[in-house]
Amino acid sequence: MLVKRSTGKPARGSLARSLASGLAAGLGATVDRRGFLKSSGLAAGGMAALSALPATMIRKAEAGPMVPNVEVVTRKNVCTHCSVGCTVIAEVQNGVWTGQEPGWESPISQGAHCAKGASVRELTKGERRLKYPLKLVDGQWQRISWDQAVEEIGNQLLDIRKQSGPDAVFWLGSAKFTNEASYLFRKLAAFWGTNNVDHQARICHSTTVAGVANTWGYGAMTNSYNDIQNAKALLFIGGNPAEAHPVSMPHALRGKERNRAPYIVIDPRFTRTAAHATEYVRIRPGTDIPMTWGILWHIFENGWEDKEFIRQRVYGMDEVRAEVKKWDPATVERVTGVPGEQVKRVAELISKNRPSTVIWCMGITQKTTGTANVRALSILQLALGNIGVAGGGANIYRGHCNVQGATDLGLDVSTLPSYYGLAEGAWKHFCRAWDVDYDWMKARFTSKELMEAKGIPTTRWFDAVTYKPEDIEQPSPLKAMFVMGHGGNTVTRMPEMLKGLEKLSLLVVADPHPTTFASFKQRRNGTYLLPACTSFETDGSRTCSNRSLQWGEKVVEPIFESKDDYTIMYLMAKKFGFADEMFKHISVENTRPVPEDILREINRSCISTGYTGQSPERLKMHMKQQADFDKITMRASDGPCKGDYYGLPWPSWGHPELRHPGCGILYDTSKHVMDGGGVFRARFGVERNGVSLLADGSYSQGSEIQDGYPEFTMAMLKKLGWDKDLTPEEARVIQAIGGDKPDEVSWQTDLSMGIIRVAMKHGCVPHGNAKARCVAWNLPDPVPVHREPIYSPRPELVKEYPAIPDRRDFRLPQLARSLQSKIAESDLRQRFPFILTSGRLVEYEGGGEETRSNPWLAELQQTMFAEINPKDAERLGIRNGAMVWVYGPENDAKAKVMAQVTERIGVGTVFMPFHFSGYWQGESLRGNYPPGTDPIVLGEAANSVTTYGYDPVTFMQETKVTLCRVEPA
Amino acid sequence: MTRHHRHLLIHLLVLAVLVLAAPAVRAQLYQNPVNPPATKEQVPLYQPQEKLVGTVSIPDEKLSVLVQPEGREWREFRSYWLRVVAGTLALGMLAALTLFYLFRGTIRISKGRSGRWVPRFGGFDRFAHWTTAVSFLIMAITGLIITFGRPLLIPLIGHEAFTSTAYASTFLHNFFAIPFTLGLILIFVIWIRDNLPEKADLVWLRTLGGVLNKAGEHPEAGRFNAGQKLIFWAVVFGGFALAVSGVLLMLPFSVTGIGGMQILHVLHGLIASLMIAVIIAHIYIGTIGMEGAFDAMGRGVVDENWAKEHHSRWYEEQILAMRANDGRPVHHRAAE
Amino acid sequence: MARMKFLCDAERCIECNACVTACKNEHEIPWGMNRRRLITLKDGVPGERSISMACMHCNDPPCAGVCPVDCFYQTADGVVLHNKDLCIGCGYCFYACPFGAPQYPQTTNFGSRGKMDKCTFCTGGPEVDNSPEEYQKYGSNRLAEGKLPLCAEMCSTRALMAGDGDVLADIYQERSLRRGYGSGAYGWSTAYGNADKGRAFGPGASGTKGS
Amino acid sequence: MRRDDTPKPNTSKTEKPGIERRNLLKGLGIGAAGVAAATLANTTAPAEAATESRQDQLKSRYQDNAHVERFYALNRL
Repeated sequence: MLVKRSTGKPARGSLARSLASGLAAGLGATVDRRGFLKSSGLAAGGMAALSALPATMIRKAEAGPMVPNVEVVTRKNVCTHCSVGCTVIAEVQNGVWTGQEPGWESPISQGAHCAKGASVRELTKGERRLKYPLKLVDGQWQRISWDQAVEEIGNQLLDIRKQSGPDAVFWLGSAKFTNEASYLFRKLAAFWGTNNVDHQARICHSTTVAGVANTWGYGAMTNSYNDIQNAKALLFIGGNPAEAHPVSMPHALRGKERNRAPYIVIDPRFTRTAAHATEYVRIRPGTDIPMTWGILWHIFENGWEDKEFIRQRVYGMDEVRAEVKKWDPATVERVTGVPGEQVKRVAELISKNRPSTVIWCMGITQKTTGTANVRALSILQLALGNIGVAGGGANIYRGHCNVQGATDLGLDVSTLPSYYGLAEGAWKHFCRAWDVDYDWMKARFTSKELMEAKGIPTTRWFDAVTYKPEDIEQPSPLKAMFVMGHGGNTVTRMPEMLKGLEKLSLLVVADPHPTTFASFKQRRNGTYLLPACTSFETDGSRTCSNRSLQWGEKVVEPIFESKDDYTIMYLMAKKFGFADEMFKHISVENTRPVPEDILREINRSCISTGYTGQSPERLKMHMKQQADFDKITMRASDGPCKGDYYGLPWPSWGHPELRHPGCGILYDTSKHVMDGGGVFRARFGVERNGVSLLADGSYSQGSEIQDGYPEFTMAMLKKLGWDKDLTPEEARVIQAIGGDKPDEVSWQTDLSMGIIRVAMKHGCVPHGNAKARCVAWNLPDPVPVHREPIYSPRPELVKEYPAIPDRRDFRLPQLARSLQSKIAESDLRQRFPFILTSGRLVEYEGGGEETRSNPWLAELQQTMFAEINPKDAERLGIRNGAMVWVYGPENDAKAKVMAQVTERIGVGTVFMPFHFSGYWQGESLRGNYPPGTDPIVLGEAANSVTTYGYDPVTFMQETKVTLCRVEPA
Repeated sequence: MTRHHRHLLIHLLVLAVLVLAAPAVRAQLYQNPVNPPATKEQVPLYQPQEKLVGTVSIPDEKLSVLVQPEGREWREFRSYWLRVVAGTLALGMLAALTLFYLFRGTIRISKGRSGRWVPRFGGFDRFAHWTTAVSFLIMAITGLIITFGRPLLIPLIGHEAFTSTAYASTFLHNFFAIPFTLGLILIFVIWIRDNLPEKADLVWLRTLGGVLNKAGEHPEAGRFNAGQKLIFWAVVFGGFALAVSGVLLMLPFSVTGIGGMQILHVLHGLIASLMIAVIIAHIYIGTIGMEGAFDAMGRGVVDENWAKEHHSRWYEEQILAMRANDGRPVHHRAAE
Repeated sequence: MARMKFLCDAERCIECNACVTACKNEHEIPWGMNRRRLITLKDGVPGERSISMACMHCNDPPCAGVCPVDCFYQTADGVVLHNKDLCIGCGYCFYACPFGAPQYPQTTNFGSRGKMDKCTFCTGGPEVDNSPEEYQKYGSNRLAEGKLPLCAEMCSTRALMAGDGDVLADIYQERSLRRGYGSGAYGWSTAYGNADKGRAFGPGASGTKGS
Repeated sequence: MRRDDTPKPNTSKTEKPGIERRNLLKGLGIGAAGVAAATLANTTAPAEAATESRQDQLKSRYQDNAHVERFYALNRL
C-alpha cells in the first residue's frame, strides 16, 4: 500500500520495508531523513539513540505537503545525472525534500526529466547512503568520528608525502563536483604539490577535448541542445542520447519533425536512438574514421564541400583530401562492413540538408583512436561549413552533470584550470591569482620538472601502483589514493585494478555511497569512507554540455553526518597546514568555504576560457528569470537578463560588469563579439611552414580588423594604438604582471582584463582569429588515419592499419603496436570470437552506485546482462534470460551475466552495460559493503573483462572494442 | 440587395475560399517527409485491435501485454453471461423441480414404511459425503454472493456491508476448497466401484428410474442406480474441474497468462453453474422429492421397503451377505 | 466539460522511464507496484516503438464492469477511481482491463491479493482531497491542486500527454500534420471508443464525453 | 546475477497497512455479528471521517489554469 510522504511512516513504507534486509543488519540505522531530523534535531548525537530503535518504531514525520500550515519552500537546483542540466524544482518542508515539480521555465529542459531526473528526490532520503565516517579494520567496518578520520587520514598522507614525495598520492576528483569544488580540488592538489589529479573526463571525453581543442581552439560542444532544433539533418555517431541524454531528445525530435530532417544513426547497436532514425547504419566497432572518411570521399568526389568556408577558415584540408582519397566505397565497405550505397546516401543527406549537425559521445571517444576519431568528425563538419552556424556544429554530449565544468577548471593531470597548461607561465599566472608566492608553490613539488610534467591519468592509476618503480617517471609509485565522487568500476582491466587496490597503503573514498572500491575484500585495512553529500545538499554552479552555467541552490542540509565537498577539502587543507594560504581570498564559514567566493576567484583567474563573466549574482539571476529566455536561441528577450544567453555559456569575456552575454554558438562570425559572436582561436601560432594560420577575410561581425589576427597581447594593443583605451588601473595591473616585459602580457594573463575589454571594444575577439586546423602537427596523427583496435577482430587488417608504435607518456609506458601485432599473430581471435562493446542504460549513471541504490530506478533494471544476437545465441545454445559466462582475453577475466538475446546487437558482437558492480566472477560482494549501504541491485562489472588499449593523446581507455567469448553458465 | 444579403454573400465567399484552400493547406502539411520515419507495416500500433505483447524491463512479465482487447469480452461474460447462465440454470432447475413437485409430489414408498432398517451408508461414507456437501454448499452460496451480490445485495445492504460480506465470502470460498477437494477424493475412492456403468443402467435410464410411475415400480438397481451414478460422475468430474480451476485462480499467473486466467474463470463459472443446478436436483430428490431417501445419508440406514423398491438387487445382495455373516448387518465396504 | 485523457505519442517516446519514476516519486509507490510502465514493441528491430502505459481512464471501463463490489467510480472529469476500503482484492479488474493497469501488492498469495492499486490520474480517491488519508491510500491529488499528472508533466520528449482530451487531440493532430504521417496515438480507440454505446455505469457516468 | 540475491524490496508481505487488517477483521466479524454490526463498525472507523460525500467524489477537479495551459503550450512546441 501507499505510504504517505507527509504523514510519514516512511520507515514502514516502500523503502524501509523494502530495504529492511540490508538496513536491519548492521548500522541499526533504519532511519530516514525525516526520522533523523525529528529525533536528533539535526544534531549528530542523535544517531546513537536512533540505532537502538527497532524498525517499526520510526515515527511519523511532522512535515509534508499534505499537512496544513507547514510552509513549502521551493528551491531550484540542477539534476546531477547527466550533462543536459535539467532544472529540478524541490519542495521543501521543515528541511525535508517532500515534493518534486517540473521546472517548465528552464530553457534547456522545459520541465522534462528522464527516469533519473524524475527520481532525484530519493537521493536526500538516503536509505542506502553512507551515514558517518567508516574505517576498515581487519576487514571490519568501524564507525569513527569526522575528527578522528581527518586526523588519521591527514597524518598518513603527510607521512607518505614525507617518505615518498607528494606525487605518491593520487587525487581523484569528480565530474559531479560543482565548478567551485572542481576548482578547489585542483587547487588542493596544487598546494599538496602534485599534478596527479584527475576526474571522469579522462574516461569519457578527454579525447573530445583534446581533439576539438586542437582543431578549432576550445574543447567543448560548439552549439547547444536547443540549437539542434535548427538542424536540417542530424547525424548521431557513437552516441545513444535516448538513453544517455534523454532530455536532449525533444530538441532532436523536434528538429526531425519540424524540418523533416533526416535523422541518421551510425552505431554497431540498434539503439533506442536508432529506433527513431530515418537511416540506421550498422558499422563494425572501431571503424569510425573509415566511415567518416568514406562519407567525406563522396563529399569531395561530388564537390559538396563548402569551398568558401574552407578557403577562409580552414587550414590543411588538402592533406585531408589526400588521406580521404584512400577511402573509396569498396575499401570502406571492406573495413566497416557498411554497404557503399548507404555511405553515399548518408553523405548526400548531410550535404544537401545543411546546416547539418554531428552528435557524438563515448562511442567515438573511448577508443585507442579516440582523439583521431574526434578530429575526423570535426574535419567533416569543417568541410561542410557547419561550424559556427545555427543548426550545425559538433554537438558533443558530455557525460556527467559537470564534466564540462570540471574539465574547464583543470581537474586534470595535464593542466591548471582553464587549460593554461603546466608551464611556468601558467603556474605564475595562478600564483598571482591565488596570491601565493611562486617559489613557495614550487617548493611544494618534488621538482620544477615534475611541477610542469603531466600527472598519471585515472585510467592507469593502478599501473602506477603496481609497475616497477623504474617504469614510472616519478620518485615513487602511488601509495595512497584520495577519491571523491568517483566509482571504482569505471576503468578497464579491473583484475589488474584490484591488484593496485590491494597494494595501496591508504585509500580514502569521500562519496555519498561506499562505491565499488569498498566492495572488494582485497583490502582489509587502511580504507576510509567519508560521507560526502550530494549536490542537492550544497550550493554552487555547474556547467552543462552546452557550456551554460547553472547555479544550484542547496535543497536540504547534508543528511546524516555527511559534509559537502568544500568542507571536506577545507578540513584536509587545514590538516595539511596550508588552509590559510589556500583560502586567502575565500571566506570560510565555520569549516565551510563559501562557494560564491570560490566562483569569484574563478571569475578572476580563468580568463582563457571566458569563465569571467559568470558572477554568482548573474547566475542566480538567470535561474530566477528562466522564463525570460527563448526556448530555442536561449537568449533573454526581456527582463534583467535581456540579451544574455541562458547560463552565460562560456566564453563570457571580461568582468561581469561588461555584461558579455556568453556564446550560444561558438565561432559564430555572424554576430558581434559582444553579442556572442566569435572566430576560431589563434592558439597555434600565426604561420606554419610559410602558410598563414590566420583566417582569410573572415571575421566576426563589426570587427575593426577585417581579417585574421593573432591573439591579443599588450604589444599588439600598442601596435594597433589601442593601448590608450586602457584605464590607468588596467595599465598599472598589466605593468605589475609584466614587470620588465609588459608587452608580453597577453589577454590570458592580464588579471585586469583590460586587454580583453579593449579588444572587444574594437569588435575583436581576444583570442585572435585563426583558421581551424585539419592538420594538428602536435598530435601523433596530424591527420587522422584509421588504426585497428589493439584487440582487432580483423587480424588481417592489422598490417594495413597498425596501431601507433609503443611509446611513453603521462609518466608511464604505453604498449600499442607490439601488443596489437602479437595478438593479431596469435590464435586469440579463434578463442575469443566475439567483439565486446559496452554502453549505457537510461536508468543508471556512470558506475551506478548511486542509481542502483535508488529503489525507484533499481526496480527497472534488476539484472546485469549481455546482449547477444539470436543467431549467435542459437549457435551457442543460449536462450533469452539464461546465465552465461563472458570471458575476456586478459587475466583469465570472466563475468557471469544474463543473456539478453536480441536483434539489437549485430551478429558476432556482444554488448554489456557498464553500470553494474558488486559481483566478481559469479560471486556476490554484497557482504563486503558496510552494512546498510549496499546498492539494491548488484551485478558483474563490464570492465572486469575489458582490456588494454589507450588513446595516445589522453590515455583514454578502450571500452568499446575488445574481444570476448560467451559460454552458457 | 440588402445589406444583410451582401453580408451573407461575403460570408459565403469567404467560406468557399476556406473550403477550397483547406485541402491545399493540408496537402502542404502532408507533403512526404524526406524519409518517412516509419512505414505502416513497421509500426504495430497501426493495427491495435489484436493482443499486443512487447517487452518490459521490469521482471513482471505479464505487464508486457500492451493491450488485450479480450478483457472486454471477458467483462461481457463476467458481468452478463455468467449471471444469465448461472441464474437461468439455478432458477430453471428450481422452477422445473417445483413443477415436478406439483405434478408428482413426493415419491412415496409405495408399500409404506416397513419399520425395519437396512444399513446403507457407514459413518465414513457419510463423513465423506457431508464434508463435500457442506463445502460445496458454502462455496456455492459464497460464489453466488460474489456473482450476484452487486445487483442484488448492494441495493439492500449498501456498499460497505457488502464489501465485508464479499470479503468474507471470498475467504470462505477459498478456505472450503480444501475440505471440498479432500471429500471429493474420498468419495471418488470409496464409491467408484459401485458407480461403474452396467447394463441395468440403460433400463433405468430408459424408464427414468420409474419416477413417473406413480405405482411405485422401479427398475432394478444395484447399490447405486443410474441416476445416482450420473450425480456421482457429475460431482467427480465437475468437482475436480472446479477444484483445479479454482486452485489456479487462487494462484494467479502461476501457470498461465492473462488469457489463460480468463478462460479458467469462464470454465470455473460455467461448471459451477451446472453443478449448482445438478446439486439442486440432487438435494431435491434426496429430501422432499422422495420419501425415505434422506435417511440413507442422514442416519445411514434405509427402510427395508425403500431398499427393495429402489435398489432391489443391492437389497438382495445385502440380505445374502447378512446371512453369510451370521445375521449381522454388513456395511458395504464400511470403513469400521 | 473537459474529459481527462492520456495520450502517448509513440513517435516521441524513447523509453526513458521518466514517467515511471515520476509516478513512484510523486506517490511513493513501493517496489513491485507499477502504476505506470513502459512497453516496447519490436524491441531492437526497425519499427521499435515504446508506449507508456497506465490506466487509460476509459469510457465504460471494463474494470468497473466486473468489480463484484462496485468499488469504481468515475469523476466528472472522466477519471476512473476506486475505493480501496471497498476493494476485496479479487483481481477481476486485472483480467478485464485491456491495458493491464490494476496492480496488487501480493500476486501469488493464497486468497486475497491485497487492495488493488492503479493510476489515479493524480486524482487521489474518495477521501477528502489532499488529506493525509487520501495520500496514504492513493497518493497525491494533483488535479485538485490545479496540476496534471506528474508523469506527463515530466515526460522527457513530451510524448506522454495528459489533460483535456479535446486539447490533446488537437495537439496530436498538429504533430501528425507536421510530420506528414500519423501513428501511435495508442490506446485511444480502445479506451475511449465505446463512448457512443451510451452504456453509462456507476453514479459518475456524467462527463464521459468520448472522443 | 541471480535474481534471488537481489533484495526484493517486496511490498506488503511483511506488513499490511491498517486498513487492510481492519477489513479482514470486518470480514471475519460478519460471520458472528452479522451485517448490521459490520456496517456499524464501518461507520465508526476513523478513516471514514475523511471520506467525501458521493457528490464530492464525483465532482470535477480539473482546472484550466495557467499551469495547465503552460503544459499544453510546451506540448505544442
